[in-house]
Amino acid sequence: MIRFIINRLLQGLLVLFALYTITFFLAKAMPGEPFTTEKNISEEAKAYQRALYGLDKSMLEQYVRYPINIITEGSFAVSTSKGRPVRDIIAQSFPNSLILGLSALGIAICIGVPLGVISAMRKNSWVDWGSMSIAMIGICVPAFTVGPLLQIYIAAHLPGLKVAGWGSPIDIILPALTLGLTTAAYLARLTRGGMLEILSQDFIRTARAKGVPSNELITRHALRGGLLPAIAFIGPSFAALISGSFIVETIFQVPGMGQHFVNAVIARDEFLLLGVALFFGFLIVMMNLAADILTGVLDPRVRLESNQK
Amino acid sequence: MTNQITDTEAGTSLWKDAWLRMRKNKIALASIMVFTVTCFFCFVIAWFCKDPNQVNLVNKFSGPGSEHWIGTDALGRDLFSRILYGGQVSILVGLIATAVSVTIGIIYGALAGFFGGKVDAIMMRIVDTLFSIPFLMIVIVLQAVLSEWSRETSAWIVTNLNWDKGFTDRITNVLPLFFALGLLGWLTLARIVRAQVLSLKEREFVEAATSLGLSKLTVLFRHIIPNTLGPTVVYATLTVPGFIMYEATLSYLGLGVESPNSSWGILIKEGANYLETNPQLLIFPGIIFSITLFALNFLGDGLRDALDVRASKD
Amino acid sequence: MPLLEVNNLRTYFHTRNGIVRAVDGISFSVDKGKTIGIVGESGSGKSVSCYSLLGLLPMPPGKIESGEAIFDKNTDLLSCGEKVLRTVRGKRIGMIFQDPMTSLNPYMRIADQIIEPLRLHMGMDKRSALEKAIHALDEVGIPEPDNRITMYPHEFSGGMRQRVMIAMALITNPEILIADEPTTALDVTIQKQILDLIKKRQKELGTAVIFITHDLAVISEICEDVNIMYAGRIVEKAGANELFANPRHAYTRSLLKSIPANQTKGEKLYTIPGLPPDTSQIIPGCAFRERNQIGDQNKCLTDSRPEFKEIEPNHWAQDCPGCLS
Amino acid sequence: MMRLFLIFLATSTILVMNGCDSSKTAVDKATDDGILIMGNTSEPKGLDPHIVSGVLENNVIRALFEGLVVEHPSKDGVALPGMAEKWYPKDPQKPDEWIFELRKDAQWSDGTPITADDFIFSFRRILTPALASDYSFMLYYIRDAEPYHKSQRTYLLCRDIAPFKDNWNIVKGVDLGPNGEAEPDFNKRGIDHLKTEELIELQKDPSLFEWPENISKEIRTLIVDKNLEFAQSSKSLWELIDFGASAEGPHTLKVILNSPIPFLPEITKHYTWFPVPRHVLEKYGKEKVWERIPEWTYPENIVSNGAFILSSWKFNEHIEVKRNPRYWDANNVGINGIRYLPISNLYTEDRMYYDGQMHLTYSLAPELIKYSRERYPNEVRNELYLGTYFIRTNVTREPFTDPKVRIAFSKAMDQEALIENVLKGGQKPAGGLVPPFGEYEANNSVGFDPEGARKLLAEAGFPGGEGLPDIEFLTTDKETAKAMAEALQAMWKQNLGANVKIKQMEWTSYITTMFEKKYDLAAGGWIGDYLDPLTFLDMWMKDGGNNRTGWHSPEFEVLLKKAADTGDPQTRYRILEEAETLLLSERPILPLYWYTRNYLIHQDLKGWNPLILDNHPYKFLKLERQQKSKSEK
Amino acid sequence: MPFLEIKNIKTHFQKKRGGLFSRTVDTVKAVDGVSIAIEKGEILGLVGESGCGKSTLSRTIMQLIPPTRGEVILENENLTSLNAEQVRQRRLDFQMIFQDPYASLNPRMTVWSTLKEALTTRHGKLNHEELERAVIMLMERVGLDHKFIRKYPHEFSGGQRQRIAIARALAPEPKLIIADEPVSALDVSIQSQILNLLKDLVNDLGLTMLFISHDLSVVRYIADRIAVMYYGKIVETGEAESLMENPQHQYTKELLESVPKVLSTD
Repeated sequence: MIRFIINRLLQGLLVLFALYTITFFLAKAMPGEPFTTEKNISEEAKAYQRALYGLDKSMLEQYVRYPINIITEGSFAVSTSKGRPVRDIIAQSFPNSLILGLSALGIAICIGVPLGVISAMRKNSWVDWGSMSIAMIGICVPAFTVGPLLQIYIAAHLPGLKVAGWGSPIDIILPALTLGLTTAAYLARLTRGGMLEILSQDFIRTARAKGVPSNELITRHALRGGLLPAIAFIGPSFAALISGSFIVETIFQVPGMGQHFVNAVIARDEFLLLGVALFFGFLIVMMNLAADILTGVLDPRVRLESNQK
Repeated sequence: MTNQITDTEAGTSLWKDAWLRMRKNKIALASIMVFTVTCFFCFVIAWFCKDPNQVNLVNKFSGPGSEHWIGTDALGRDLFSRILYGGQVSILVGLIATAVSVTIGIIYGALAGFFGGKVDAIMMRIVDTLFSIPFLMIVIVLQAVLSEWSRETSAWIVTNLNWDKGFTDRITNVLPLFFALGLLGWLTLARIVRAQVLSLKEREFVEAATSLGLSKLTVLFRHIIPNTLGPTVVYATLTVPGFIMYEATLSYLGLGVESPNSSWGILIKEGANYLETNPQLLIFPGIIFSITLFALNFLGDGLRDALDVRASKD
Repeated sequence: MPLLEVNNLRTYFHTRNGIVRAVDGISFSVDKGKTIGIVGESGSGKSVSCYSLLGLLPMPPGKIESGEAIFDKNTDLLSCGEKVLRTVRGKRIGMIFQDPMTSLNPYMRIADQIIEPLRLHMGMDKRSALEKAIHALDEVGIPEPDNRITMYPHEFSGGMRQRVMIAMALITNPEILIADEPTTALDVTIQKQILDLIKKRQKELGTAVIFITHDLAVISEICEDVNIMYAGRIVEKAGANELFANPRHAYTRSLLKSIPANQTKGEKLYTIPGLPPDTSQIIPGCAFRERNQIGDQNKCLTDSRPEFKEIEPNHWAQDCPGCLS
Repeated sequence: MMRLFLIFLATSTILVMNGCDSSKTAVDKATDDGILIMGNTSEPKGLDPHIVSGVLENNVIRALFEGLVVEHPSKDGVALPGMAEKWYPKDPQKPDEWIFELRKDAQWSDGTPITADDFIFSFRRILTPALASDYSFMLYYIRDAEPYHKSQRTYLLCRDIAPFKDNWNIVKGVDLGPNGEAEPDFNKRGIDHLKTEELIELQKDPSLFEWPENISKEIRTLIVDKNLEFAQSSKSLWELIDFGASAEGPHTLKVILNSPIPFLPEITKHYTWFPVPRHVLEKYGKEKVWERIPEWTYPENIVSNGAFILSSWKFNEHIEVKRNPRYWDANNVGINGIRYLPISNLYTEDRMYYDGQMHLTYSLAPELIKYSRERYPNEVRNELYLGTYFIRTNVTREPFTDPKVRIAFSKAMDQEALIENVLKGGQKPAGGLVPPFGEYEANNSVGFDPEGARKLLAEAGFPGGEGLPDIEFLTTDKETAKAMAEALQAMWKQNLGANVKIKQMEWTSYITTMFEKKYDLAAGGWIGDYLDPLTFLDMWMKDGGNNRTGWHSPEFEVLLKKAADTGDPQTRYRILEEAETLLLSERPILPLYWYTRNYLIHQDLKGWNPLILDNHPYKFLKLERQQKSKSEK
Repeated sequence: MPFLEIKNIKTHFQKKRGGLFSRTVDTVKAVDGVSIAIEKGEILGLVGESGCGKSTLSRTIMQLIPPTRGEVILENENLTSLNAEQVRQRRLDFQMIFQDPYASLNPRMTVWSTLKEALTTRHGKLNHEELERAVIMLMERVGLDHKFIRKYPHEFSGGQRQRIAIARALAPEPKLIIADEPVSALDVSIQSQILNLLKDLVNDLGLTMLFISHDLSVVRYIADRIAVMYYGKIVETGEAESLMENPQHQYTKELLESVPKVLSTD
């Protein structure tokens, strides 16, 4: 087990390094530079700005320096567009994204899993049809439509709910709902598929032969196996959820991480970009690992190590 | 419950056979009908409609009427023909990008799963890596690289092949888009296919094929990949809406449909800004979009069932 | 009065390809403490009939068309409804299945699975249930039961899993144990152990056993009464000794003849030609006619299904002139 | 699973209930607390007045800091006393030397008094090249500010020495700074940047540097000697060479300009002229004051001199400022604080306003203007703003090399229809480049004239658009930009028969493409930095950083030079008007409209009057609960 | 010289976790030093319970799993010394029939395409008529009606499926057939059909066969000689009859005892 985790973490390091390399050179390949503005700025001033951020060094030196600084100083450099240490920016925005992402995931699970289970239990009935149609709507309707709809038709009429903003716990509901809806839809479909697969297995018949009532049949016997496909999906999508979403964040005014991916690219803020990309890569690596471990826990047949006694 | 084999020599190719099964699935048939009708409207009827780019600033936001069936948009353009013309782009983008990403995803995932071990570990870590690269950055780099390329290609085709300029421009204009979408869309699919292949390659028929002296790749492509089609088809239909919406984002960034041409994604995205004032600008494209995607989705489900030769057991 | 009496059970499947008459009017009964066997090829309806009794069939497409199954004098299992059935299943009628690899829940520890009937039907608390479960595992011959009970099914070998299944099915001391091909997936050596175990436990607990298999040899080892099923119906029924000594129906005789163990070396094995009939078609006459080589095919009934008759005392068979010897 | 779901439901219900306990909206509460809530589009790049360059940073900085003079709450171009009590040019006829008398009670928010030295320090800081300020050119009016900022050491050292005084025009053209591609180290770095040892070496062998030929030997020697002398003195240039700004006394600031500028007080309203607290910056190290230290602007560290002080700064969430008790005019400050919300989505901002969450929006989405006017007729503002939207033409590319084509394209744009139907914000059709304000007479040579446009195009050799190549119109990814581009595309097609292709790009790519002149037409605009036509006109000089069209004209530059030397405001305006007319007759840019600002303002907010630069002095604002009449909702 | 000679085959699995930095953790000795020789035209029965390594042995002989040690010599050629490509070409000479006819046929390939693929590997590209003739001939050979030619595996019963699998194994005209529990998943009546078929094929086509089963009675019927395998090793070999009548090894005796006896009529 421990060896497996160490092994995967080492692989994760390689992933991060590859990610760093690609992001670094892609960032350099983008047209323009961090100090491109419409303002009339002299070349001298730009040269000083470049020197300020070490961007006047050779490409190779820049490429090597960044990871070295991370390791030796824990520094992710200073954002060129926000004038702040990238570490601070991530440290401030990630908790918000985390809360939002967790809530979105919670909502997605609370909606998606029951929907999937119910439609699997009533396969090919109108309940199944209805649930899956709702799921399809969740997949079809993009966040930039759902968000304003919720703002105009829910938030504006429900006292207590705000159209946008961040601060009190109640502010999480609408953005989390918007963010979680698509995930819920995918989860519903995956859960349905997984449950149908499991419900057709022999051991379900065994359980029924033991006189297990149907709700327990679902919760005790079927759910664990039936959720496996959904869990495999949750891993990466969870990473995506807690890394934030540009659209949801801008619609609901959430101070999260997702907007940095967009804003940093548009501002050519390569340090912020590298910072958030590496952080996101780290999340992906951890989430995939967590999903694999969780699958191992839920499915005892998948063993992480062979001499596990 | 084995069937008595009937005397008819039914069944031919995999796809023909799938079609025979599909014909029994009423929902799938209805979906095909809906989708065909949508395509017919977008690709045929559209030519007989009003010019979708005819700006008439005076007549903006007009309601449904005899002149403009479902009204006009913010610049007074006929919404109906804009939806139809937009559909051309969106349907093509949805289908082609899906096809491209499915092809890459299947091959990549299958190779990773099939060879397993270190190859698999490396290939999957590459997927992890690509997963984390900011999407927008790739788009901007692609735009810088490809827009020049597409302009040159267009010019080359016009001078050397004597194609119609407007048409060529429209085609070469969206090519980078397909490229971008295909490049980014296959990651999840590769994971799904890989998982499938991992379990399929342990099956005895794979050993049987190997014993026949088939090469590894033949075994992979002839015996393993066709058996991953079911889940692949379902997932693929789920990705179509995503691609269509991506297209809208990409168009804003300069890849993809060139103004004033439009697409469903763009129409919906712009329509969402008129929620308070002119909701029909969102509602009409939204309805068409949803109906088409519903049809595609049920078609996907039907196709999965039809492709699953075992489903007709009992 | 027998413990369970099944009369004229019909179970049909309504599929896309028509109505499959999986079980087409069978009757049998089980007495307390006795073992009856149901033998037949795959598709003959032997398993379906037992699943029908406990309401384990997927419905739809399955549907019980007619019949009754009187359990313990007053409960008709076929009409009593899911609620009553649930108090019978796993408590008064236990069941074990063919494939111990797939019939145990791979996601649950053995302990959780085995105490489930106790928890559900006896209302036992977890600790005493666990104690009893360990004891039950011990009784079916699982070494170190207190240790192994915390494991998952995949950590057990096939034979061990089937032992667990038996322990689980018998833990509530049911009056009937239905064993659906319990040894088919096992090696011969293991098969013997399992058969011995079932016999032993049956003797100890006084449980009646309905034993379903396609293997005549197995039946001959364990059963007192044997029912031979073919195409959804019982074609012959007698005490085991009687049946093997004096098989009357052509199908029974063909089956016996095709067992390799009964074959003298070097001779060609006897083979029943063809395939079982398609039960989605209505069979007008004797269902075995097509494949009947041992009797006289030409004499088989073609216009009406042969009647099931007591042709000798306690020896019943389908009365088809072409099939009966 | 069910249980989990129920818990979730219960929690959310409780949360909703808690939110309901008051019928007051956020705005009502804020009004009662005297807190102004306003939209501010985005997270600022920082709050250091010397580093930032944007409007949204300006909005916060104006609350925290105060310059020499402050804006009048309702009149454009009028200065009220700020840090300076009195200000006047020494010679009103030739206003190239100004005196600012600072108030004696002015102090930083930590109690430290503010003196003329603070200003001198601040000017020097923003002009320090290593600080790399975006906006230092706002101080170039001060004598020697530009050479200081551009590190023209040689110039500063030698400008008063005899041989140079005469020959300076020759020497001035010589780049003594970094010398591009040249290989030897001396050339690469330039004489202005050489260190002591290098100068010694150069003194020994002056040929190490590739001198321009028109510089005589003795001058070469002199330059090297002066530089070496300076390098060895280990003093800073500021100490050795006098600079246009100086402290005549602790509370008297003298500013000498390059040329007479009657509107200097207007310029000093800009935040680049604001003082920053030296004593606070020095906490991070004596030498660090010349560098970028973002930390000093963090809430726990910042010290400022404005009506407000920073109280909370949550990244991407809000910035809050509160009353500064040590502000000299604290008694007259009308509100207790301001909360800035960085709302980048304009629809969200407007919806938040409708929902009663803010007093003031940064903008109003075009789609929502009509809707807002119907629902909130008294809360929609539409004001002229010192900005012009125009389209650049690339005069280095066919067909826009021909002014006739440029003017034809300009005349083919139906400005009124565009404003009426696409922009909807009551913008003014631009008659020229400089928006109308004060005494300056706006041009009116630009206008919609399809007939004239076609005629001109025909004259240029493209009758009916025939022969015109495909034209690429570069624009940004903003949604109004797209609609406008599509409308213009249709107009050019209809009125000229021109095939225009729209190329949308995200901001940096757009800027880069424009700078690289890889466009035919490019959407653009300019917001004035200060209240003078020059802010619109000087960018079209040959080397203007924002010219980007490839157009230049010696006559135009002569006129600008002439204006710069003119002290009389009226005469000066006439010269500038002439320059604008000249520019428009060539039409390298096609003016489209003059900006207006559309925004929503809550009735509770008083004292927010239209100002063309939109720099509202916060201290004059007041918040009073307004009983809403029933009919309004 | 025997037709097929297996010399001291050892197949050990090193259970390890996949990954870039993984190390060996555990060794399972599935086949642990097995030597068998089969004469041409002979049927050798290999008996043993599940998990004793008989399937691993068959796959090792088939070159599907590389042996840890030992040689497989087919007609004087050491298969283990060949490279992958040579093995691939040699494969046609030895074919395998698997236990589970449900799993060993590609569910997406019709009988036609399954057999076509098997035929073309030996004969290269054939024209349609030749192919059709060959396919029909194969189907008849294994007792399948050629009208089923376009059907999918799931449309057949277990016995028919096993026939298809046999037809596929025969298609490349192999010399050696390894049948790994070919009848244990089948009903008794079908079992006998398949056993007869296999026996006929061996006789008619002059094949050599390794017949693997856990059921002694089946092996006794079909095999000329029997080898008993136990925990990765061969514990006893002998002529079928003599081994059945006079088992030497304890395990063989146990196996014999376990076979349920049917009270027979004749």
